[in-house]
Amino acid sequence: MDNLFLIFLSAFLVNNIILMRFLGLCPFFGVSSRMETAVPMGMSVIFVMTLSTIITWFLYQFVLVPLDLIYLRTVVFILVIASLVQFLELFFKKQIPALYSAMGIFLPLITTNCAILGVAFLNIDNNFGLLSSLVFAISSGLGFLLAITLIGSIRERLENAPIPDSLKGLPISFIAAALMGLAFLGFSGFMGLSL
Amino acid sequence: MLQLTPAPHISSGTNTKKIMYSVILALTPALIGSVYFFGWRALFLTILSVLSAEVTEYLFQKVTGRESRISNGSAVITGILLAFNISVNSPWWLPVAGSIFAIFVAKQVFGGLGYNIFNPALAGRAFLMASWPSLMTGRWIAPNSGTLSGLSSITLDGVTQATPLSLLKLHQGESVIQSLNSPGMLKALFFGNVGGCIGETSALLLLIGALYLFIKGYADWRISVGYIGSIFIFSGILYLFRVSPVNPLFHILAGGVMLGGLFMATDLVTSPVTRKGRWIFGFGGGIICVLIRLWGGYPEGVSYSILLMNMFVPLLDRMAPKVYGGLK
Amino acid sequence: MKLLTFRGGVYLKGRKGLSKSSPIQPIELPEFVYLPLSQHTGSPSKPIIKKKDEVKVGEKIAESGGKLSVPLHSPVNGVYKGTQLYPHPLGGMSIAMKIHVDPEKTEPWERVKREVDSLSTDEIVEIIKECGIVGMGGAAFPTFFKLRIPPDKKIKDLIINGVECEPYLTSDYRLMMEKSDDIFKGIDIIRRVLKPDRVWIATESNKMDAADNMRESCASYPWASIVVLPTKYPQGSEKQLISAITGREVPEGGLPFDAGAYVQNVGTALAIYEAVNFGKPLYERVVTVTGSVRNPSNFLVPIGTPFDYLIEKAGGVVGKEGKIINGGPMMGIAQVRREAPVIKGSTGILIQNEKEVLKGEVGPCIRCASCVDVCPINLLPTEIYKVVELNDYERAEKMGVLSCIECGNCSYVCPAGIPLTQQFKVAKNEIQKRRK
Amino acid sequence: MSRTFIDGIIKNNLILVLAIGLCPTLAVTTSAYNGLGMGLAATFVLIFSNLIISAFRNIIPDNLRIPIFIVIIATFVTVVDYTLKAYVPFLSVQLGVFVPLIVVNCGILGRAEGFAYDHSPGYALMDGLGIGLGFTIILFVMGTIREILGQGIWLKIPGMFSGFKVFGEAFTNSSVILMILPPGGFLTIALLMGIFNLFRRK
Repeated sequence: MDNLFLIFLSAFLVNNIILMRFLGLCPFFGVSSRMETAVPMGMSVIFVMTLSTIITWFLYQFVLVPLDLIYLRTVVFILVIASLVQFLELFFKKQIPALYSAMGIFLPLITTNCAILGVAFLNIDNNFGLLSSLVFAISSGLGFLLAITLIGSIRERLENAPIPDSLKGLPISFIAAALMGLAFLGFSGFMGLSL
Repeated sequence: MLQLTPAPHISSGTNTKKIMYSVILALTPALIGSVYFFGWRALFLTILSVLSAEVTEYLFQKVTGRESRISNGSAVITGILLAFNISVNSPWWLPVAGSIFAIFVAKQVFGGLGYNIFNPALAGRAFLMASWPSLMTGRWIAPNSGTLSGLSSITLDGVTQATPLSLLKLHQGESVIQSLNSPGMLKALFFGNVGGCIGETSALLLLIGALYLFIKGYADWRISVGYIGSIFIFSGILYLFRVSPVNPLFHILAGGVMLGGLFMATDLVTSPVTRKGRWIFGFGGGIICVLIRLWGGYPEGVSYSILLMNMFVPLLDRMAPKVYGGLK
Repeated sequence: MKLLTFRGGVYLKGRKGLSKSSPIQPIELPEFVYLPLSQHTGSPSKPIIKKKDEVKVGEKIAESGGKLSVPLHSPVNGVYKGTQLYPHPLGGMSIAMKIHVDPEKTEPWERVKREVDSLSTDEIVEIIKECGIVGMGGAAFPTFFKLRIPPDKKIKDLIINGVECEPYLTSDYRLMMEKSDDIFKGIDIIRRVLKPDRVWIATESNKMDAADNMRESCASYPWASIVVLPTKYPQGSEKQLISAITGREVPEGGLPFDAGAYVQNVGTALAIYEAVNFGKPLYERVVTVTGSVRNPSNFLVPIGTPFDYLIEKAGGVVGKEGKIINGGPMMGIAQVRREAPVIKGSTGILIQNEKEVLKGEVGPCIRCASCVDVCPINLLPTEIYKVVELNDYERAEKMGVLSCIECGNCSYVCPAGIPLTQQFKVAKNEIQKRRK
Repeated sequence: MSRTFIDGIIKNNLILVLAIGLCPTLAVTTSAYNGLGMGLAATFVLIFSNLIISAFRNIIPDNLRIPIFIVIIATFVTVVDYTLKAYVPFLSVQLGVFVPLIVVNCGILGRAEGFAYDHSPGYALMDGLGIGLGFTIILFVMGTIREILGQGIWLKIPGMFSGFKVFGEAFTNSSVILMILPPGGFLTIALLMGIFNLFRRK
């Protein structure tokens, strides 16, 4: 599976990272109650996901594999991602305050966003080359942005809906996500891509 | 005692109930047609579907202690539309399950009428598609060609026949494609004398109903024109470039394009409120529909295309038109 | 030819037939008249007479109370009874001057004879101020103030508003039928003050005979043209009228002169004529009393006459009394007390019997977007309503709620019966309050 | 100490109350067996990381604690990952990437930081057990609901047991497939959370 277009379609729509793969749900539901937070979160994820994919891919192919240390990948990857996020936070704060104010509060949350680590793992599990990994990371990130933007706007519209009390908040967001997933099922089988 | 409600002191006289019952009336020609083409079982399944929808709505409102609004007719529309989206050859419990899902999961938990994000009937159909794909796509029968013989029996027999769209998906060679492009096929599609879901086959009867709604102003023609028009244009371009084997007329007449484009995309609650938004909504849905039909995993893309566009409605509603005099 | 109209709007049943053919008739004087000190936009007037003073028709009884304010004149001959709290037709109670009418004394106001052509614009504006003239289409904005255009603004279009788009009301219509020559003389005075490029007299297609009548008078005024607009509500609103005729829009927070336009009601033009030519202060006006009354009529009414007295004069209520509305059915204000008085801005009194009063049942919004289609300001009422319901006034302001002209169209068409207009009024008040 | 245990199951329930660790909860609960497997794997990591962190809490430098926690957790995750691969390869494939992803389950790091770091090993153990059990129960219940509705069977263990046909043969043949598809996961957790909220309010 090295057709870049198919990788894009699969990661962006057919196997949408949130709605179909269930990666990154905590930030997805955590910060999507308003559009003002949902969109920057999505942007931050794309950014970090792409960077971390490049770093982990090189680390894996040129350090872990040659040294026969594959079993250390979990430890190494999570440390790399955690320090990358730390570094970005400091870097933005000092150098690009505008970006910091846009993404700043979301960066720490991203460390524990399993979508980032998950994509790093999936790249390896799928034996992706660097280019495929990059496309996969960016399109997964875009898929995240799409899903979080949509749910953000939907949740804003539900703000004054007379939803039964016990379903208010997270449960109704889950149901909305379920129906979004139902709609996304329309893409399954698209150009032969399956779930 | 003088009464003190705020201005304005007169109203246009239109109310929710009137709108809903007009939609039901507009669906009636297609319902009658379905009985004519597929026999009494079409009516039986529709009634079952409507009853399940109404009962679900009633029970939900009862259990959650809300004011009962079942008489406003919105659940009836959902019931009819859901039944219109299944084969006449379906087991009786299929429309029941679909309607319960539609009303409960897609509508009532969101706060009921006016607050649902997705068209309930379409969500119900997508639920059925995901859960019982073989019942939803593999059980087509040929219409009784208006011999009225179907009227007497509520049976599951009948000549099984693939729908024109499934023939297209199967791609069974040049002769099949030729027959799909033939004027005879287009005529059959226009009048409804083909296999398919209960209420979707007759473009003519659906158009009659929709025209009534357009004139009444209870459905926006912009959505329908945007949706059906974009399918026509997009599939037409693909036909010219020989990407699509069938002509654009086939595309807009076959399957659920008329039912979806005229009645489900125009659902007031789940479509955008601005004119610009409505054009985009219709246009986007049409493109997605053609993409799914030609490249997707399903023969038909109408219901998914509209559901997918439903998701974008809250975003489209943010595109406010320019306010008079501009805003500071 | 381009259709002259504005965006949005609704086609309403005019219902003007009820009172259309009733000529303007003077009424017998009531026993008392009540003159609220606040009859216009701006600060209230200040009484200048003492209790038990005798007053004459047209005599100044209260002076202008500030920069944006006008004096008040007695509409009758009688005795001043002092001030008291009295129902105000725009809601609530306010301080009003009470005058006991002396039915014996019938002499009219003292006419002065002026050489109008020799007056300077400043003198004209001063006379208009001293005669207490305000916009008579309902807004009651002091006319002298409106006439003072900043020197850097140029009025291209002077529009005389004879649209009267509110259903039922016929006072402007009757004026155009009966006083067209005098109205034109008033317009001429306004024209002398503003020096516009063009003068338009605007009316709607449901008042063709009035338009014809005006056109006859217009023959001697080559600078003016009559425009008959397609009947649509709220065409009589300044902003809508300006964009219908000139195609220009008044910028948000701006005034008509920012769009190079100036709008004045026909009734005000007439009042200006009478004030400038004869020194007649604004103490009486034409009021349509209509709806569920036995004889719907157009009366020439002294300011301060209680509504119930006028309803009696129109033959009383048909059926069980439901609502008494100051103004038309779209923007008028339902009265708490039937004895509220006519003020300078009262265009009509509409009576609804019990059966005509709306039930006020509210259902959930079904997003039909009728409100979006009819909004003349291009707002998204259904979306704004949602954020107002959440008390999120900041967002409501961003969505343009302050531009709302409260025409009532959204509420009128809403199939769910949601009181959109009312909510926007509340939101606007709230936003203004927070600004202070 | 038993209080800590009970709190871990109910008051601090990772999913229903704190809504953390949602990804594996939704992704792997297509069957009761998978849910149970995932729950136990996470519980193992929780207990041991809690224990170790608690035991060494006095020598872990404050400013370096987070990376150290992560390394400890990641170590146990790797142990679990390889153990599953070796002994229950089929389950390991089913759980896929979600086993190594236990490392970013904010619940585990959260307990390390919020509980184990300032409690004695005994309490930390009970907390790990309680939280782990609460997590496992939910995953098992979710798996049960989705498996029964979605496949018409219960407790199927690949290669060992073909599962109970709870509602009979006819239902098994026309089960609600949606429930084992991704949207079914969202629906099930919404349902559980709704019911939980209903009782919590009372």
